[in-house]
Amino acid sequence: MDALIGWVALAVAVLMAALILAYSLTRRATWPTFRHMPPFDALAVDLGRSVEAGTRLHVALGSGSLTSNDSAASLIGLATLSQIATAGSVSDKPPLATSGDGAVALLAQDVLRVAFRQQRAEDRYDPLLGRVTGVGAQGYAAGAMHTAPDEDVTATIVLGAVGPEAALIAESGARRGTVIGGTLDVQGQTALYVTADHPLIGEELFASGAYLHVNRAHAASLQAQDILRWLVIASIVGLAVVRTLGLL
Amino acid sequence: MRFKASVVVAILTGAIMLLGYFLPGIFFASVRDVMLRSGMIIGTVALLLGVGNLLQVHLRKIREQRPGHLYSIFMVISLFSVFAVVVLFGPAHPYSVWVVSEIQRPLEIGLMGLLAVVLLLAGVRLLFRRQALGTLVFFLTAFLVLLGTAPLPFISLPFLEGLRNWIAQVPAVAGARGIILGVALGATATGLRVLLGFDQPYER
Amino acid sequence: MSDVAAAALGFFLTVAILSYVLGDNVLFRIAAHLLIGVTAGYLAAVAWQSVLWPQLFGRMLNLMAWLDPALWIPLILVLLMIGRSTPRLSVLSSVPMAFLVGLAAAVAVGGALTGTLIPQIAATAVSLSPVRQSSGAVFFDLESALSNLIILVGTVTTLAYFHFGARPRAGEVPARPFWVAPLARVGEVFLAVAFGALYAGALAASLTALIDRVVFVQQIVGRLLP
Amino acid sequence: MADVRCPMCGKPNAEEAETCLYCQARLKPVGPGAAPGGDAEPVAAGGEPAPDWLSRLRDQGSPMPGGTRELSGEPESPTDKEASDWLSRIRTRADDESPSPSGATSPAEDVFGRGKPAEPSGPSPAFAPSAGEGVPASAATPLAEPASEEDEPEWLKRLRARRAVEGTPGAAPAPSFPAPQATGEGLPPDWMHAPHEDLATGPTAAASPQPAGSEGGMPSWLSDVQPPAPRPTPVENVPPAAPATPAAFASEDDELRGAYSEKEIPDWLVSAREEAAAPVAGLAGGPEAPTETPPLEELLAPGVLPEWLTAGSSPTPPPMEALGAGLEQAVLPPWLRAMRPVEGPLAPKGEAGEAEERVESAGPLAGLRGVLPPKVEAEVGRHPPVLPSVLDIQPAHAAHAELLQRIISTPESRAVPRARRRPQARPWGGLVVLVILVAAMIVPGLTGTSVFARPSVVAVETLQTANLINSLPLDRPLLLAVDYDAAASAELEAAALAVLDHVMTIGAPIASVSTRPVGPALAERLMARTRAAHPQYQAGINYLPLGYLPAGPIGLRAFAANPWQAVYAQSAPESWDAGLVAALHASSNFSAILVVASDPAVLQTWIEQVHTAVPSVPLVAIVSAAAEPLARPYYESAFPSVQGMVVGLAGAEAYECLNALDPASGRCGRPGVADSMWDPFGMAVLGAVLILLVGGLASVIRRGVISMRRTSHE
Repeated sequence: MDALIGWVALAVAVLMAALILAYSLTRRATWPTFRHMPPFDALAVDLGRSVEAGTRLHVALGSGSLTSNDSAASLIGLATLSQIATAGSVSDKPPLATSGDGAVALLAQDVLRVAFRQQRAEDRYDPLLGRVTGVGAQGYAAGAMHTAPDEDVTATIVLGAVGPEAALIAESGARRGTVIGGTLDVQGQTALYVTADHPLIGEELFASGAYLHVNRAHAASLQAQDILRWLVIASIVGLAVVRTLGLL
Repeated sequence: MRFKASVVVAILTGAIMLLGYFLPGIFFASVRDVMLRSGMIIGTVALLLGVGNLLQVHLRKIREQRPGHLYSIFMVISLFSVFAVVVLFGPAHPYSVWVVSEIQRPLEIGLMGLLAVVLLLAGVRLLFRRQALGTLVFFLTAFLVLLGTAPLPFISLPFLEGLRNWIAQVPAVAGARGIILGVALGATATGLRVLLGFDQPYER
Repeated sequence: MSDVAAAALGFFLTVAILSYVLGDNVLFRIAAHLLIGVTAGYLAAVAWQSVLWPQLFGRMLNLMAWLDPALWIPLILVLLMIGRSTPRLSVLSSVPMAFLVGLAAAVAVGGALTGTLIPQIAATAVSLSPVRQSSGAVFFDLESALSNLIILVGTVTTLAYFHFGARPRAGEVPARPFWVAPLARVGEVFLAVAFGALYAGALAASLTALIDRVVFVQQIVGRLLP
Repeated sequence: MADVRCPMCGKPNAEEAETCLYCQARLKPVGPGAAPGGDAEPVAAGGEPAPDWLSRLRDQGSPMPGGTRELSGEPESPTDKEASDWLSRIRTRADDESPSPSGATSPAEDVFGRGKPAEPSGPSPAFAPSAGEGVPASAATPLAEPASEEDEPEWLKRLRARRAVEGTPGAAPAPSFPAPQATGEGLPPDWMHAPHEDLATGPTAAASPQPAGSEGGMPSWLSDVQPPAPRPTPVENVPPAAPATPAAFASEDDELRGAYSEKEIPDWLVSAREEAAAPVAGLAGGPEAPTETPPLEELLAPGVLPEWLTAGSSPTPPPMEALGAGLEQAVLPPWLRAMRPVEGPLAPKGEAGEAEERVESAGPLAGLRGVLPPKVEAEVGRHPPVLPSVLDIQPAHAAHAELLQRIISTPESRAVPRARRRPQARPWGGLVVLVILVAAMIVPGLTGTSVFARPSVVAVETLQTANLINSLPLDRPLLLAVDYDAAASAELEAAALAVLDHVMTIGAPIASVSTRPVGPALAERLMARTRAAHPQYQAGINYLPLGYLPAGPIGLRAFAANPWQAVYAQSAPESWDAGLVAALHASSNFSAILVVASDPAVLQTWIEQVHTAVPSVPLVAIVSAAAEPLARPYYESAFPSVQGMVVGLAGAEAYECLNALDPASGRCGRPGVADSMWDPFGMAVLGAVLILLVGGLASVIRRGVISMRRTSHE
C-alpha cells in the first residue's frame, strides 16, 4: 500500500513538473487569463499608495520555518515579496518583510537585495528591511503587531506560514490601513477570513505569483494546478464509482 | 552562461530528498540521512541567526534612540537573562520551567485570550462589511457549532450536540478537504518550481 | 514568597497583555517585548543546548566523528552561512540557503503528495453504497451513504471553486468558465461551512485561554480579598 | 544551430526563438521588422501583454496623427488575452474594448478611485496632447502624475517620460522611429540608441528642459544640459519617419518591456504605468481632450509649480508650445520624485553611479539595460545640436529649478495624497466584548454553582482513546509528543493531564519529545502537575524526557528512523533505565504515540513522517477544538491514521469523567482541571454567541435602515 502511494505520488510529481516545464517554456504562448481576484487589485492600489505617499508596506512572512510543513507558504511569500519589493523599492519607505524564522528572514533579505539591485536602488537597501520580529508563533505575532504602528505602514500583507495569530497581526494592521492576507494554515486562513479586508482563502495564496507576474513559471504552475485539480476530481469521482459498484 | 553553484545545490538537494521519499534504497537512504541531519543543524543555525537579526533590530533602535527604544532595552535584557538561565541549567530544569510557566505562558495565553476578543469583534464587523450568502452560511455554522460546543445551563440538548458533531464531521470536513487538497496541489507546484530552478529565493 | 511573586507577576502580565483592547499602550508594549525576549532567549538556548552543541560542536572534539559526513558537511555550510557578509564569499554564501530551500521544496512536495493528496483522495472516494452489519444481516447504511455523498460533493465542488483559469470576457472581469461556475457556487457554501466550523473552534480555543487567565486573576483577587 | 544570446540572461537560445528559454525575455523585438508574419501576434516576454492593439492598429494601418500608440494603446482591453495584467484590469475595467487608433473616446477609469472624466481613449492622447499643447504650463502635470502613477517605479516613469518626449512632436519629426525598424532586424544597438536620440531631439525641438530633467533627476539634468558636450548624433535617426511611428514606437516599447518584463520589471507594472500615462496625457490636453482634473490640482501647491513651468517655457522657442502638456505630464513626476527627500542616500546620486555601472556591465545587460534612463541621461549631455537653444534658457530654469527643489524637499510641500487612514479604531468595541466575556466567566466562580450539564455523550473517539490506553503494554514506552506552544497550554494541558492520569494509573512508561523549543519545559510542567498523584514517575526510571527535536518534519523523519540518535546522538545519562533507553533505538518499539497538538499541521507531520514509518504503532491525537475539523479527516477514514482523539475542553471534561467514573453510580467522582473550567467555559461561549447574535441583528437592522432610506430617497 505504502509503495503504491509512493509510486502514485511520484507519478503526480513528475506529471506536474512536466506540465510546469512545458507551459513555462512555451515561447509563443500568451500570458493566460485567470479569474478576477480582488485582493490582488487591492495590492496594486496599496503598492501605488506606498510609492506615492511614501508609506510602507509590511509583508508578514509568518513564523513558519523552511523546514516545517508550511515551507511552501514561505516560498510563495518570498516569491511574492520579490515582486512587491521591485515595485516598492522606489518608495520613500520600501517594503518591510518580517518573519519569525531566521532562514526566511535571511532569504527575504536576499530577495529584497536582488529587487533593489535590479531597480538600481541598491544603495537604499538596508538588510534590516528583512527582519525577525520575534521567534515562535506568539513571539512573532507580538513583534509583528508593532510593525504597523512603528513603521508607518499603510498596508499589511500577510503572505506566509502563520497560524490563528494572524488575526492579531491583521487587527493591528487594520488600525493603520488595509490588510491583505493569505496563508496555508487553515486556522490562519479562518482568522484572516474574518479579520482581513481582502482574504486569500485556500490555495489562492499560491496564485499570487501568477497574478503579480513574477515569471512565466508561476502562470504555468497555476495552469498545471488547474489541470491536476480536474485530474484529482476525476480520480475521486471515478474511485468512488468503482467502490460504489463494489469493484474495489 | 553563468553556472550558479547555488542553483545546482538547491536542485540536487531537493531531487535527492524527493526521490528518497519515493525510492527507498541504501544509497538514497544514507545520502538522505546525511542531508537530514545537516538540514537540522543548518536550520537551527538559521534560527540562531534569526535571533541575531532580532537583536540587531533592537540594538539599532537603542543606539539610535528611536521612539520605543526603552522597550527594546527591556527586550534585550529579558532575552539575555532567559538565555543565560536556560543555557546554564538546561531547558527542563525547574528554573527554566519557572520562566516558561510564570512568564512565557501567561503572556502567550494572554495573547491567545486577546485573540478571542479580536475574533469576536472581527466576526461582528464582518457581518457589517460583507453581507453575502457566504457570510450568512459562515455565521449560521459558527452559531450552531458554538452552541453545540457550549454546555447549556441546566439542560442538555443532545440534538444540538449531534448537529454540531454532524457539521464538524460531514460538511465542514468536506470543505476542509477541498481546501487542503487544493493547498497540497499548490504546495506541490511551489516546491516543484523551486526544484526546477524557476524560483531562486536564495539568489543574492 | 516566590508563589506570591509569581502570582503578582502573572497578574501584571495578564492585565498588561489584555490592556490591548484599549489600544496600543505602554503596558502592552512592555508585555509584548518581554514575550519576544523570553521566547527568543529560550529558543536560542535550546537551539544551542539541544542541537548545536550535541550534534555539531560537541562532536568536533571527537576525532573519529570527523569521518562522518554529517559532521563536516553541515560545518562547512554553517561557516558559509555565517560568512555571508563577506563579499568574496558572496557566490558561495547562497549555497547553504540554497540547500535549505532545496530541502524545503522537497519537504513541501513530498509531504503534500504522500501525506495529503493521495491519502485524502483515497479517504474521500469512498463507496456511496455502504453496508452495515447488524445481527448477522447486512443492511444498506443510508446515513453514512448520505454523509459520504455530501463529503464527496463538498470536496469536489470546493476544489472546483478554486479553479483559476478564466475566459476573457469583453468589458468584464474574467470569470470562471461557465461549466465551473455552478460548481463553484456550491463549493462556496461548503467553504463557508468549513470556515464557520473552524471559526467556532478557534473561538472556543481562545476562549479557553481567556478563561485560564480570568480564573487565575479571579483566584488572586479572591486571595487578596477576605 | 546558430545561437542568439538572450539580452537578459546571456544564455544561448535557438536562433528562431522568440523568447529566451531560460528567462522568457523577448529575444526579438516586436515590431514590423520583428514579426515575420507581419501580423503575428507579438509575444512579449514574461507574459508581457501581447500588443493586441498593435496588430489591430496595423490592420487598420492608420498612422495616427500623434502617433504614439503605445502609451494609450497599452491598456489591454478585457478581451485581451493579456488582460491578466492585474493592475490594468482595475484601471481599464471600463476601458475601451479596442483601442481604436483614431482615438475613440472611452471612459478611462482611474485605478485608484480618483475618477477621471471620460477622456480620449488611450491611443491618441499621449501623442495628441503633446503635439497640441504648449509646454507643461499647467499645474495639472504634477498633479495628474501622482494619481496615475502611484505605483510607478522611477525608472518606468522615466521611460515613459522619454516616450512621451519621443511622441511629443506630432509635428516634430519623430526621430526615433526609424530606429525600431532596425531593431526589428535584431540590431540592438540601433534601437537602443533610438530612444536617446529622440530624447535629445525632443528637447531641441521643444527646447524644453523638461525632457532632459525627466531623464535624470534634477541635479544631473541641470548639469547635463548646461555643457553642450559634443555628441555624435547618428544621422539616420534624425530624419523623421512619421508614418512609421506607431509601429516603431510600439516595437520599441515592447522591446523594452520584453527585456524587463522578466524579473527586473514586472510587466504588470509597465503596462499599468502606460495605461496610467495615457489618461494623463489625454487629460493634459489632446486637442479634443478635457484639459484638467480638478481634484488633482488641489493636491499640489498650485501657485508655485505652474509659474515655474510657464516661466521656464517662455524663453523657449515656439516649437515648445507644440510639445504639449502630454509631454510635460509624462515627464515631470519622475524627477520630482527623484528630488524628493528619501530616507536612504539620495536617489540622484545613486542613479548616476548606477548608470555608469550599467553601461559598463556586459552580458545580460548589453542590450536592453542600456536603454534605461541612466544611459539616456548620460547621453543627453553629449547632444550638441539640441542643447544650445536650451542653454539660453538655462539661468531662468536654474533659478526656478532651485526654487522648486527647495519647495519639494520640504516634506510638508509634498503634495501627495496621503493614504487612506482609518480612524484609530475606537477601543470601546474591544472593551465591551472583553467585559462581557470576563463577566460571564467569573459568574460561576462567584456564585459557586455549577449549572452546566456535563457532556451527555462521550464521543466515540474519546472512548476509543481510553480503550487503547487500557490495553497498553507496560514493557515499552509510550511516546508523548508535547507539540503545542505555551499559548495553547490552557486548553491542551487539561486534556493531556486527563489522558496522562489514565496512562500513569495503568503504569506505562513514558518518553516525551517535542518539536517545539518550549516543549521540554511544558512536558516537565505536565509531569510536575501529575507528580502528586503519581510520584513513581521520575526522570530516567519510567519517564524519559527526550527533549527538543529540531527542524520539524525533517527532524521527525530522522526520529522515525532512530529516535535515540535523532534526539541525543550521545550516550544516555547514567541514571536512566538501560532497558528503556535500548527500546528507543527503533520507533517501532513505542507502545503508542500520543500527540498533543494545537496545530493540525503538526499532527499531520507526525502522521506523515512517523506514523507512516511505523504504522503498527497506534497514534492518538489530543487536539485543540480549533484543530478538530482538520484533524478529524485523519480519524474518520477507511484506513484511519489516528486511532483515537480527545478534542478540546469538552473532550478533556469527558475523559476526566471516564477516568474517575464511579461504576456504581455512573457519575464522575474526581473532577480535574477541565472540570474547573467547564462552567466558565459554558458561560463564555454563551457570551460569545450573544455578542455574535446582537452583532448580527444590528447589521441586519442597519442594512434595513439603509435600504429604507435609499428607497425613500428615490
